[in-house]
Amino acid sequence: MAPLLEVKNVSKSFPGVLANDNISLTVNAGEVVALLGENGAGKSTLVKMIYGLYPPDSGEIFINGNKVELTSPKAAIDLGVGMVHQHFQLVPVFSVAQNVALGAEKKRYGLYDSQQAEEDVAALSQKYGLAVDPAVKIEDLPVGTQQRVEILKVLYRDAKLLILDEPTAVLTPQETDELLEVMRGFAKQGVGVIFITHKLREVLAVADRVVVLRNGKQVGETKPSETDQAGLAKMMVGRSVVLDVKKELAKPKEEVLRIEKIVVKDDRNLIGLNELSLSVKAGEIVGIAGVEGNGQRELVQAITGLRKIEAGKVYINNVDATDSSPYQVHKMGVAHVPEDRERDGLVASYSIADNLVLNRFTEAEFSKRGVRQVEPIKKLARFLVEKFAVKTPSIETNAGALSGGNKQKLVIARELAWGPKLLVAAQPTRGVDVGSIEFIHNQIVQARDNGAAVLLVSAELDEVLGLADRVAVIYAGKIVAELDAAAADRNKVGRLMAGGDTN
Amino acid sequence: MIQGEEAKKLHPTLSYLVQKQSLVVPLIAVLVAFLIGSVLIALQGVNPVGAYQTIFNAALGSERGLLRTLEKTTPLILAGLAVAVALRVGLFNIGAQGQLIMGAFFATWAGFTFTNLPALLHVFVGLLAGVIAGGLWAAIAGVLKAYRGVHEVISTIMLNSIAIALLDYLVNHPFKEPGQALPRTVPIFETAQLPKLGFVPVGFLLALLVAMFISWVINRTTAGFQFNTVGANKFAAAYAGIKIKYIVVASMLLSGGLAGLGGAVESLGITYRFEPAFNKGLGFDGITIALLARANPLATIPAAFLVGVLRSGAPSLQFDYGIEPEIVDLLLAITLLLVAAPILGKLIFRKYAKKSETISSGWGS
Amino acid sequence: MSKFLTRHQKPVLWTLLVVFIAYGFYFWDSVRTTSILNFTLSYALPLILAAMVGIIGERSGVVNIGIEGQMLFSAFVAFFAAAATGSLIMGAFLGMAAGLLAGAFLGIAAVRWEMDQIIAGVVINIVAAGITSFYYTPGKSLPAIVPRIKIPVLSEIPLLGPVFFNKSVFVYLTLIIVVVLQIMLFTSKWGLRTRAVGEYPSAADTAGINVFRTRIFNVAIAGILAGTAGAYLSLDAAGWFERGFTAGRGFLALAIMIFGAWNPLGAMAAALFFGFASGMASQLQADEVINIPQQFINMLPYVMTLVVLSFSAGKVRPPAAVGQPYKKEG
Amino acid sequence: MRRIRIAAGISILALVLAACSTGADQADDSNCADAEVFCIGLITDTGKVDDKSFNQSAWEGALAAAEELGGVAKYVETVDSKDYANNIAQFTDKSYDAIVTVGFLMAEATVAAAQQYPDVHFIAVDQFQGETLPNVTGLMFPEDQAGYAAGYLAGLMTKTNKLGQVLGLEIAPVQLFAKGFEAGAKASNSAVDVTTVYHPPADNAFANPVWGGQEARKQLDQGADIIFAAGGGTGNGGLIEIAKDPAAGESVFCIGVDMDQWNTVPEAHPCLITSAMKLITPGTTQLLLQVADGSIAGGNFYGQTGIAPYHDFEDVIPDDVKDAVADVVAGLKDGSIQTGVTL
Repeated sequence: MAPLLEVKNVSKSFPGVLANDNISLTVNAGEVVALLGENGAGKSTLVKMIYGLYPPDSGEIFINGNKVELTSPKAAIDLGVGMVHQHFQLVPVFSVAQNVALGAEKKRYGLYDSQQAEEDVAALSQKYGLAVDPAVKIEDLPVGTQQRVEILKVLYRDAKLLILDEPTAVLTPQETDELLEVMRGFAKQGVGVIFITHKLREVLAVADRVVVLRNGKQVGETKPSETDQAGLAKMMVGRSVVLDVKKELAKPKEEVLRIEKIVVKDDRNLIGLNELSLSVKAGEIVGIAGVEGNGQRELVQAITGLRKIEAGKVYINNVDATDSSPYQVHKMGVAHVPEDRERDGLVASYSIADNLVLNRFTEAEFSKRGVRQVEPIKKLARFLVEKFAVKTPSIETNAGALSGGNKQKLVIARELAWGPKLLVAAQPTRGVDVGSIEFIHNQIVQARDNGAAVLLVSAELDEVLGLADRVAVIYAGKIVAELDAAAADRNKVGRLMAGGDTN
Repeated sequence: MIQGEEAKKLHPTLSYLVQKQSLVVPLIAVLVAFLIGSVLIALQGVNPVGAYQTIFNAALGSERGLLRTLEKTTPLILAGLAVAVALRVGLFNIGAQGQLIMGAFFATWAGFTFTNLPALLHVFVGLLAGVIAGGLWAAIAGVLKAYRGVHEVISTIMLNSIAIALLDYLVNHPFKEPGQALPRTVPIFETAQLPKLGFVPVGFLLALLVAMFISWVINRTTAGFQFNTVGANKFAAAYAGIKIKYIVVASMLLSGGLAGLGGAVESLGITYRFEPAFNKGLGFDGITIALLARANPLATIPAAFLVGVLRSGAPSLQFDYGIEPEIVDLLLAITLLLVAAPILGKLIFRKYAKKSETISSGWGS
Repeated sequence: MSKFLTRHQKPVLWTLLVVFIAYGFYFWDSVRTTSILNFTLSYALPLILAAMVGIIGERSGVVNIGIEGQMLFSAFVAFFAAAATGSLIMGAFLGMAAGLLAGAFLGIAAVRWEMDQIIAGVVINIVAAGITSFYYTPGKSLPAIVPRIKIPVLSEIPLLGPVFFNKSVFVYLTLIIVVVLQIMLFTSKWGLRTRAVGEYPSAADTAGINVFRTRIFNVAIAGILAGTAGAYLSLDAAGWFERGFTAGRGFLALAIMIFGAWNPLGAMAAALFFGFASGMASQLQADEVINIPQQFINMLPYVMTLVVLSFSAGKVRPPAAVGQPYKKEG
Repeated sequence: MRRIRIAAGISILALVLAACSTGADQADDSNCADAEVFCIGLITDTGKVDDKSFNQSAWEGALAAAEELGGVAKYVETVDSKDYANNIAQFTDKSYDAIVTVGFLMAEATVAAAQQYPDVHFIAVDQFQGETLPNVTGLMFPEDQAGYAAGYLAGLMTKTNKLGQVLGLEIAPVQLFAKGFEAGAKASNSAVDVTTVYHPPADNAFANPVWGGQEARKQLDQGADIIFAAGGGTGNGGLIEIAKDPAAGESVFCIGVDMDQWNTVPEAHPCLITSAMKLITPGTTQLLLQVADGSIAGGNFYGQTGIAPYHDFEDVIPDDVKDAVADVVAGLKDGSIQTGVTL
């Protein structure tokens, strides 16, 4: 029998990048194939071609032994390919059932049959143990549940090949384990699964086979039984990597950030932070662990002046910063690495130089009587690009043209350059290659050692556990536990993240 | 941008043109528009070469023609700047017309109200009155946008209609010229008149200076940096500590002030009084000009000049050939289409063509 | 039915209130009430259709600022085609075809060429103004008038009968379009896909929906409605064509669309509000009951719109992806 | 390559078309400087020459004069009201003998040009000349008298005692028509009630037939049986709407304005009993002929006003009404009847 999917010698290039270079991949029915590689290795590009989102430049794709032209997702869906995207592809104002049915609607009296769709979704969610209320709007659901909807969407279309692109990034360890179980269940029912991740633990737990990509090239194929974490890591990065962050023991000094019972509303005008209290001292890194959507964003925005605080107080260096604007907070010595650097942290159409003074353009050095001082700005830019090893042809290049890792270095460079007293870093290594991750981690530790207080928010539990001196677990807008990093283990924190009790 | 290896493969001249394509494309767009226009003219049974000759002769061939062309160009530069400045901040000021007529009226008002002012001061007071009136009128839309979330396209459309009705009342009742059948104000004092230097109206020089000043503000000052940042990425602007609401109001104030100045220059330099029929359509031409100029302040000068030449030459076209003056609107529309649609750039430069960018924003707040 | 009532409690209550008040006035002064409401509907009609054009476009993510030009162009074509062929039906048909053409242009420019949507709309406006003025020929007139069709029974209802059920085919067509569009947008497969494309195009794309095709199709179809509005203006409302006589209705329609929160029925209510305010303005002038200069009465609808919007805006949100050309990443 | 060919194709097409073009049927004005050739130039208000209103009337008058004199007539339409001077200059540059400027908006530009070109005679339609210049003749019309006569007729014809007026922008000539109409109606029928509605202030106040139709409909609905529509395209929209009424010509009538609108708005035939005319066409022709024979004088010339023929309604209107109206028209002419209208 022909394999479910056979990709032969596929290449794809984007302006300036060869994203996939002569890659071949086979997936059989009932098999979980892990696609492993660091960010930018070309994993997403490969599966997007299988899903019909891009046409390959060269190479062939076979499904059930037939050569296919996947010109659109529709063509792929019709051939039984389903994909759960890394960025959820759900319409926020639609209900679960509407999202699931979208594109494969059933009709009654010529209209979309919403009742049928809701029944179908309910039946599916029961069958696969993916509990979700079909009538609820997506924007009212936590991310973990949204992912279930994404999976239901695929199941609704009777997919024979299921692609999961970094599905565990937004899950607690327990939820991750459940998802891995679900994946095994699919495989048992004869579905072929492509599982994209950069987390070695998960690969070893679930995959039948592992295909490793690096810089757009296929560097190897192996089986979990024939390798271990270190071996996989070496294949993935091309050298042996230090997975742990090297750092001295923290020497906390005076308190820099004190949050007293703040109440903040989220975008939907519901309670986002519910009387949250927290304290961060100079010379320590406090990591916030939690499942995304439990108030991390609101917390960061409340501290940095981007979100209104309804009740409670925020003190920075014992000065009341509760109703301060982002500008005032910045002046108090707070640096902010925003979670969405593309949206908040950078202006893509601006040069690197302008981005490096994005929140400092009024400083006397860069502005005299309202006139921008171009030379000092350029001088600073040249210095920072050098110091933070930003790879760019020139400081005049638009920030939008940089790679994810370099964009992030740009933001980090800007925020650390002026010696802040408090660094609020949200998802500092999201979508960043391993080399840059190491670099950024070292910079954060260095900032701590120079006496800054650091508040680290990350969806990557490993990052929080590895980098933080103290771990605060956030759940439903509250800090439910604070643990010494040394005392925090994955399972315990995971249970707390899910709202469970430690005892 | 073409960089490195790829550029080397190209012939140097071609490579230069590719670099300068934001300049080359509009020029070719104008040429192609004229070519298409010549077909339309020929279909009317008129020799297109003669027709174009007539336009340019009338608009540029004599001192009188030049004067009229420059007079027409002047408010167009300012109206174009008004729309362009707002576009920089991501606001679509469709109400330049209303702001312009408010400016025209209040400049006139200052011109006939204050007595015994020395000439230079009186002109200045008149212009200032126009700027303030236009600016405040636009600021209403700015405030509604910033603090109440009312989209500026809607509010400025409403404000246009309100301005027309309000001014109609003012020239029909409190400020109507006594003994005149026509609703209009009395003329301004001579001290408030903007003079001409030969065939160059002083207002035109003023408009050039203002365009250069605005260009400098946008590109060189921290205020301009804030405008651009809000326009380019308002999330990043908020993150960077820029007070977006304040910038929205300030930019509308500036935009309206520029439109108001356009009206004021018209009143003090050409019409010397206010009449509702004057200033018709100038603000809407400002939209065309700002879009032709891709919101670049300096580029509004040639764009406005093009419109000025065509508008100034059109009546002669009718005189000489009986072709209706609206042909120039068709020419402008085709030019705008070719400048804005990426077709032309792709046809000429193929894969080296610049990607089109969106310069206006949708309704999304 | 009961489900409908519970879901749409507020609008239903408001409608009932308005109808109740209208009948109150009807019993007080039936002639004035009926005539003002007649004015209201005929003033609102092209605005309603134009607002539907805007809604279909924006619900699928395309800003249409060229409605004004689309209407003008269609009105021009409808009038001269009717005059030339001697058939109103032919005129209306070709007017709609002209609208389709203008709509398709916007769709292709905005979607295929990724042209700035607002510029594309402005181009339509200028081209339409230029063509209709340049190629205008005097001395043409319509072969006939658009007949009124009295609907039996319904037209006998006091107030509602004469206002709604003794009108030309354009009125019935518009009312049907609004209701059908309201139903289609929220309960049909097409509506679901359209809204998905306007809210989150990549989600629609990955669900196997062709975003480009959906947008072009919708904007082009909406053009037919703009064509209908244009045909109504020149064939029915005015009975002739005058240069530039759409007079900003296309822009006003955008305000109405936003006022109506991108809902067909809401936009219809907003358009009726404008028509009513305008009818009242001329009525106050005619009756000379209050001694206010007519200019102030006439600016009332615009001022009220600003006031109402400044209290209600921000509560409704536009389709999330409106105005952004959809580009596949990479 | 394909693209280059297309571009080349377009240019060749353009050249071919250019070659085919005959140079248009424009009047030959190359020898206007000759005393033999009488050249008439006309500049419209910011309107078109085919406006079915005063620009068109004046242009027809100019054409008639040109034909009579075997001369040349040409027009330029003004788009921007600040181009008046320039548009006049186009004619003076070519040594035209007489220039007609249409509309009161052009008053100042006309006087200025007249001072600059004393050899050219200007006919200033609708422009009152406060000071007399030898080479400017203001062609004025007592619009109130035309309105009065039409109103007098309407007052006698109404069954409901309700009259309506659908008007353009609230400016002097329109106001004179409207007030004259009201005065005339009251004079013939003291019980009559006249509704007066001007178009809201806007650039299109004279070009909004849609609004005109809607307003006329409203006034009909409210019982008006004769409506005076005075406001360019806006008024014409009113006429057409009234003509659509099932009772048009039976119990519902309309009255046009400026020229005999029976000729300009055929759609209004079912209801149009008459028009309140200012006879711009004959007035213009008359003055131009005077210019040609040198008998013209500066200052103001009052043209004729009156009401248009009843056309198809000749038999509908009772004879005693016709006689009474004829008496009023005569009385207005000889001054025995005053309209009493002031602005």
